[in-house]
Amino acid sequence: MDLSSYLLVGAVLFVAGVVCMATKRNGIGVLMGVELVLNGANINFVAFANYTRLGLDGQVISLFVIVLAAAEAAVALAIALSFYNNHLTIDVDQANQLQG
Amino acid sequence: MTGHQLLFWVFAAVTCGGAIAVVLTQNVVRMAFWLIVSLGASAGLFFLLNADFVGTAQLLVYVGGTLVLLVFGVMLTASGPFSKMQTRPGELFLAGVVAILLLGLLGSSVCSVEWDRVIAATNSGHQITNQQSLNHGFNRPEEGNTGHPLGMAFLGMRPDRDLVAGNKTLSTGYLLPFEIASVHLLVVLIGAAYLARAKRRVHPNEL
Amino acid sequence: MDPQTLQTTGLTLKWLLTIAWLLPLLGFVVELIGGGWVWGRYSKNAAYLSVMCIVTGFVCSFIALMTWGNATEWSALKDHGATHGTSHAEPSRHASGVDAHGAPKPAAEAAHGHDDHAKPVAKDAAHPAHDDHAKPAAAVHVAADHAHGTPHHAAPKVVFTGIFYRLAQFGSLDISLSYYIDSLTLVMFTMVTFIASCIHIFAIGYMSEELTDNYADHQVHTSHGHLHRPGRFHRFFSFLSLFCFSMLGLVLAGNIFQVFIFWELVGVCSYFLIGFYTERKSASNAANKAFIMNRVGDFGFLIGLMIVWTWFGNFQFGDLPAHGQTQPGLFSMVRGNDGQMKLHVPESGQAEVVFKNQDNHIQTKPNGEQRTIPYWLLVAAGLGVFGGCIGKSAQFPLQTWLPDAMEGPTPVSALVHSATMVAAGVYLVGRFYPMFTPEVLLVIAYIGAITLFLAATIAVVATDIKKVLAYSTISQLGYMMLGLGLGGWAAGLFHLITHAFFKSLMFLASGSVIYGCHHVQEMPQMGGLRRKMPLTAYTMLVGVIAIAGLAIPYVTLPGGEPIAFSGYHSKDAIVATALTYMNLNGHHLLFFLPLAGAGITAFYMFRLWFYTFAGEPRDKEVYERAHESPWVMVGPLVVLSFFAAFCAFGGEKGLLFKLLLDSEPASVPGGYVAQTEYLSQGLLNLKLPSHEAIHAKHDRAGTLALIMAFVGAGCAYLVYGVRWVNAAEIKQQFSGIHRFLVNKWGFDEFYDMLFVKPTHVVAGWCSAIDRVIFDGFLHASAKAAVKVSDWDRQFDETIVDGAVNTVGNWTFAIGRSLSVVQTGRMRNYVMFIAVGLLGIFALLIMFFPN
Amino acid sequence: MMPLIAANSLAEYVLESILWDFPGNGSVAFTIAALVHVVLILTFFGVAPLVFIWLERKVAGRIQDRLGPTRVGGRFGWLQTLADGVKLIQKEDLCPADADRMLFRMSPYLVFVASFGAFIALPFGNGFVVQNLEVGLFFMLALMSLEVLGVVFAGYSSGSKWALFGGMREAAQVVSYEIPMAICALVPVIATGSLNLVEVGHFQAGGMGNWLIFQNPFTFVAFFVYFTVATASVKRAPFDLAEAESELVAGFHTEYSGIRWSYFFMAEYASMFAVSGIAVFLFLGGWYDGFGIIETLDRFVLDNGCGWLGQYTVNVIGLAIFIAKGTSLVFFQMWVRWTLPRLRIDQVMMTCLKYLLPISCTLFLGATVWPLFLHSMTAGQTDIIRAPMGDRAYSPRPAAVQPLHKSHSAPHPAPAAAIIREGSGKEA
Repeated sequence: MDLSSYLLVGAVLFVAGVVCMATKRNGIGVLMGVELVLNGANINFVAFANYTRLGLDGQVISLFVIVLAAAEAAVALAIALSFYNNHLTIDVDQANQLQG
Repeated sequence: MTGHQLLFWVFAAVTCGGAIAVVLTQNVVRMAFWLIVSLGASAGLFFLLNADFVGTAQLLVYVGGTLVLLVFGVMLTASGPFSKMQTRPGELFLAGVVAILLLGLLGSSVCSVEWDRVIAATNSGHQITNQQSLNHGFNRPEEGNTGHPLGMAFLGMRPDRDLVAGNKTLSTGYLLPFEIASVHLLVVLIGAAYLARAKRRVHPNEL
Repeated sequence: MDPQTLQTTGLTLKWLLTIAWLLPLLGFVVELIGGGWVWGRYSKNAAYLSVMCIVTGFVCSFIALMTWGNATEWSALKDHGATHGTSHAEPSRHASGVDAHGAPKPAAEAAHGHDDHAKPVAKDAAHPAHDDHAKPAAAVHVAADHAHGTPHHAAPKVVFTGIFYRLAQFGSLDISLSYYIDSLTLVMFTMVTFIASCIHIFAIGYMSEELTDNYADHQVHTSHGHLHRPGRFHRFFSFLSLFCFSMLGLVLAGNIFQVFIFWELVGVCSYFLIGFYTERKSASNAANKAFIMNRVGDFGFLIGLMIVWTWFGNFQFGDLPAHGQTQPGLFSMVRGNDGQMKLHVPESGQAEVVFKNQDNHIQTKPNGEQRTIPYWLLVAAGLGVFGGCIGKSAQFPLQTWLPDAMEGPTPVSALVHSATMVAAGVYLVGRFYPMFTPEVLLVIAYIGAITLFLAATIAVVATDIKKVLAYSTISQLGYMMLGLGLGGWAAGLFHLITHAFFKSLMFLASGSVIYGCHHVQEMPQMGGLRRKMPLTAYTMLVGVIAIAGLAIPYVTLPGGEPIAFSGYHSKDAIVATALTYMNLNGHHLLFFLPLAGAGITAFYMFRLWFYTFAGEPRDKEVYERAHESPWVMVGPLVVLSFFAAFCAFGGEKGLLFKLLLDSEPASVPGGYVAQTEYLSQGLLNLKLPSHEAIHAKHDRAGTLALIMAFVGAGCAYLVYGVRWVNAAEIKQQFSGIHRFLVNKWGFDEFYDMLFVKPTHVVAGWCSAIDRVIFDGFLHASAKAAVKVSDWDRQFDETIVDGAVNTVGNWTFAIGRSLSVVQTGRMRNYVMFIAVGLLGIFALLIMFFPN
Repeated sequence: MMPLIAANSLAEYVLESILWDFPGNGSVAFTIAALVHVVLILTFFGVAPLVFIWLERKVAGRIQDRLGPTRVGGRFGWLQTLADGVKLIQKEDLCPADADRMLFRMSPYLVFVASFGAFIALPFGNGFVVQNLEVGLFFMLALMSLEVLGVVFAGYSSGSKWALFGGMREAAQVVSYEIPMAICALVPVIATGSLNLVEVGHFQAGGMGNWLIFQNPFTFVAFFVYFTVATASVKRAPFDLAEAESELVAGFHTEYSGIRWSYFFMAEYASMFAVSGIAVFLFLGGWYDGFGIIETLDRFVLDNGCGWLGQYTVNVIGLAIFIAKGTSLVFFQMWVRWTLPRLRIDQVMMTCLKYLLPISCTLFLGATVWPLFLHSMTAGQTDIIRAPMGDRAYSPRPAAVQPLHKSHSAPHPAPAAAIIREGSGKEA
């Protein structure tokens, strides 16, 4: 298989994640979209690491992405719980206090 | 069709299908399930890409850790039976159009690049040979089994760079980012615990 | 004297005098700190330290004098004694003319022997015996001896000069701390330190009232009665120390610039001390007056300094080694070492004085021309410097500050008005003497004469005991100036020294009286005090006799000495000079004024003594409370009275006069002969008397002066001693004159009319101009500015603000309409990002198809 | 290209000995090897629970002073489990009306796959490993952590309160216990310097003294901590809160029946063996007997040129030894189950977070410091880096060929920086 196949898979994951973020009204769903986007990026990194002569960099960066995604998920969940505690819902459209 | 190709198509199909299923599903728990499927399959893609450590980390951290948290969150924030969180059809349509355009854009970008030339351009000339890496007990990244090299890289040493013959300069590896990420994780742990800690809610009728 | 000895002596003198000079400064600093913070304000340590410093200074000065004498083997005494002793020993020959003395030098003969003013003299011919066998060594310069040049008179005039510290050097101009030591310096040092020591000791007693934290000043009235303030004992003594330091520095100074610096320091110290009772309005006014009038004189001094700097490029008195060769000092440049100026009259133009160097050769510029200074500028420089002396020595017309300065504590008066500050002016005239042209000397003489008469007449009517002494001081200073101006260099300075002794004695005695009478100063409240304070009275009497110049006529001591106190000798010398001068040049006033002054002096001094000490007490209360002062005050009186009586022992054959004579400028002894060059320039035709001529007139002048003194003293005795004539009746009889004299000849009013009132008038004009023209202009421009700014405001509010507000409104409206996009919903933002990304790529593809 | 399912060992045997002149490229050989492995593991995965469930019944019976199964398949009831299995397959596949049907059906597979997948990296002996992953231990822990997702989904999708409670308890418990388990597993890994279980096994050759449990005091304690935590992470009693029948009927699998229910149990018993296998490799010497028998046989085979068959025979002996050790640990878990009472959920969580986690962290720290301590105490006689990692970084050797015997006291004291310099120097 060549590099572009993996990149296309990453692109699909990315687009799915973006659409997920854009359409899901559930906060957890938005979070899942973020995870999909990050995973699409990870596939790209690892694919480049494998197919080019850039060595370990891609894998290392994808590891960092995974770690930071875990951190992000923890914080985002904490935010979601806090949001839920305050609004009694997880609908992110209710969080429009910044509306202009 | 070789085994690799076969496996790639299987994993790619599961990954993409899982992702699309996540988008299309309305039930959050099912979304989580499909997400697990998608991410697990992408871990398989990592294995195919000889990144066994990354794939394993994906399974352990992402699937085994993060998604359990997500599911937890889903269950803790279950909304009442009457609150429907339906997205408006117009938005869905717009999202679909944007998705198709975005996919087309990304796909055309991927396909329009001559990757062979790009890969050739990345050849720095200081590549460790197979025999060299074997002599030192390391596999090249493209040969899989990258656990040891990654470990060394996190400790501040790059076997694939530093062991090249005639290379006199030592790279610094990823020790500092690794440490920063560690501290970051700790901070996040504390911060998340603080944010999500139980707060006594004051009801108006209690006052 | 071999150069080695000279050098050693020079160094010794330098360091001894430097110690004597700097010790008071050290004392000042330590007292200031110690009195302020260490000992506390009410310790006598300041006084002890101050006395210690000044007494040590006196010891050093005295040792220096002895060292100098030993090094020169007292040649000054021997030689002059030989020369002049004969003339004194043969008073009968005075009238027979100077030729009998047989001065061997042709020039001297010519000068002495002929009254013919027009006779030309070849100056350079006057140096057959010019010898410069004593070459300068290091910082020691030995000038050639003066023009007598007798075979036995081989000892040169010895001057030690050099530089302590060079502040800056511009070409030949040295701005430096230097020293100039000759016998005058040494005598001045010894005198100043000795008298200052006495006064310091006296002051310990006199100022002891200040040793309290609640000193009651009875002359200052506040709403709560008398002023009560903390005592200022240590401050007084620290200022005294600083004063002594300044005066000694002035005397030691080796250049005119340094003199000026210490001159001003002396001035500021006198300001502090006169204004010591600063709460008294009169005291602070007096301090201001003294300071300001001194500045008037110093203005002239500064002009003189500028001329000197501009034309001579040199401030040094003596010759100094510089750059491997000897840099001639001011004196050498003007007069060479023969004491004569070389005049040069170009074809068309003014007379010029040619500069010489120390070897009497003419100085030239690099282009071969002679270096010269216009004669009139030299006159102006001399007048300028003398202007400073007028201020400092309270000469006419700047004399009015001195009586007011009696507001200071009496020891200050004693110090300022006898030995130090006022002496500085006389000293400077003496020191700067070679620079003065005959015209300047004439001015000095006239100023001195006027001053002495004027002050004496005022003293006659003064009733404040210190005021009498103050006018007496002015008068005596006039004598000194007169003597110097007439060519009696040694006579003037001789009187300076003797006067310092007896005047400080009298001031201290008056201080003792004031102290004993509890600060009563008015003589009409006194009388008969000799029974209460005999020591004070009789020491005072010594001073009175000394200043009056009384002597026992026709009775001489075995050595041919007249039985007389110091004042007789010194005043005698001045009157003799004046007589000789009158005989040579006319100018009769210059003789008759001092002669009359001698009588008036005797009158008012005895009037003072009789008023105070003799007769019956006029004010019982004062008399009852009066008492003799403690020994710490009376002791100095006794010591000083001894010196007042005997310091001039021997007169012109005596020790003091000879010491002074050793420093006499080379131009003086032979007299001065007018020259044709001067006459052709329309300059004054003046001759200065030679020593020999003065000796010739000595006895006659002395007799006249003595008669006048006896007349004066007798009048005083008749009026105030036995009260044969009622003074009040005389006063009534001559009430106009009396009022005129009490008003001090109307000088204060005159100055008020001449300076103050015109100043007020001019100031009124200026103020009017200011109000009408300048203020009007300002107001008009201010109104114009207001108007313009009003227009500006209109412009600002309508156009600028309008533009800004319009833009702001547009922005607000646009922002309001765009805020619809700000949905606050996260999902929409994600969509915006995605659409934006697509848009960017669409644009990219549109504009960059490849 | 490196296929996913192909082992260094078995695939090499297939390639080098049987099929080395097989027409075509290696992918056919790899495919054959993969199929063989799948069959073998599935077989094991199917058979082992049968045996273990039977064993459990017998052990429970004996401990409770009764006989347990005695009839089916003979005197000891050998076939009792098989009979149960047949019965379960025959049962109707029920699904509650309120259940989320899709998740309800998928959950058992998820659990099953996760548990099954863990065996990919578990070596059963020298060479008997599906995929000799360099990060084998990591991989096993990762896959076993997926099991909990299936449990949670099962609990959620059942539409039952009991099931939901069980699932949530399971999630909380397993997520908590994974952490000390991983840390404890790292303690012997520090000593060996490798995550490759085959290498860890080789490391412990040469007698019981070389077993990692006796490596240092910390590994010794770590073994017991690990075993406790592992018991909890496979939700065995006394930590079986997820299926606490006294409170929650049957916990997360209350609504399950038939073959789907049996999947859960197959996964549970497989997981028991998996964690026991990890314990054996990390602490108890892997396939080595501890008395030098295997080593002697290895030497003998090498010296006498017995070829692959001799080697294979020795490996089979090692496999038997490994399975015996693992089964012993499983037996031990059963023994504990029927001995100790069940804890409350708060006690379970407290045990983990307040005791086991700090203890494991302390052990981890101690294990890292221990070599330095030993180095200083013995005045430099021991090496700071004595693990395969340092060994391999220092001495060039073929990575693919594992040495049969590892010298424990290979003197290679050079620190990391010197390693690189010397390595590149040799290269030049």
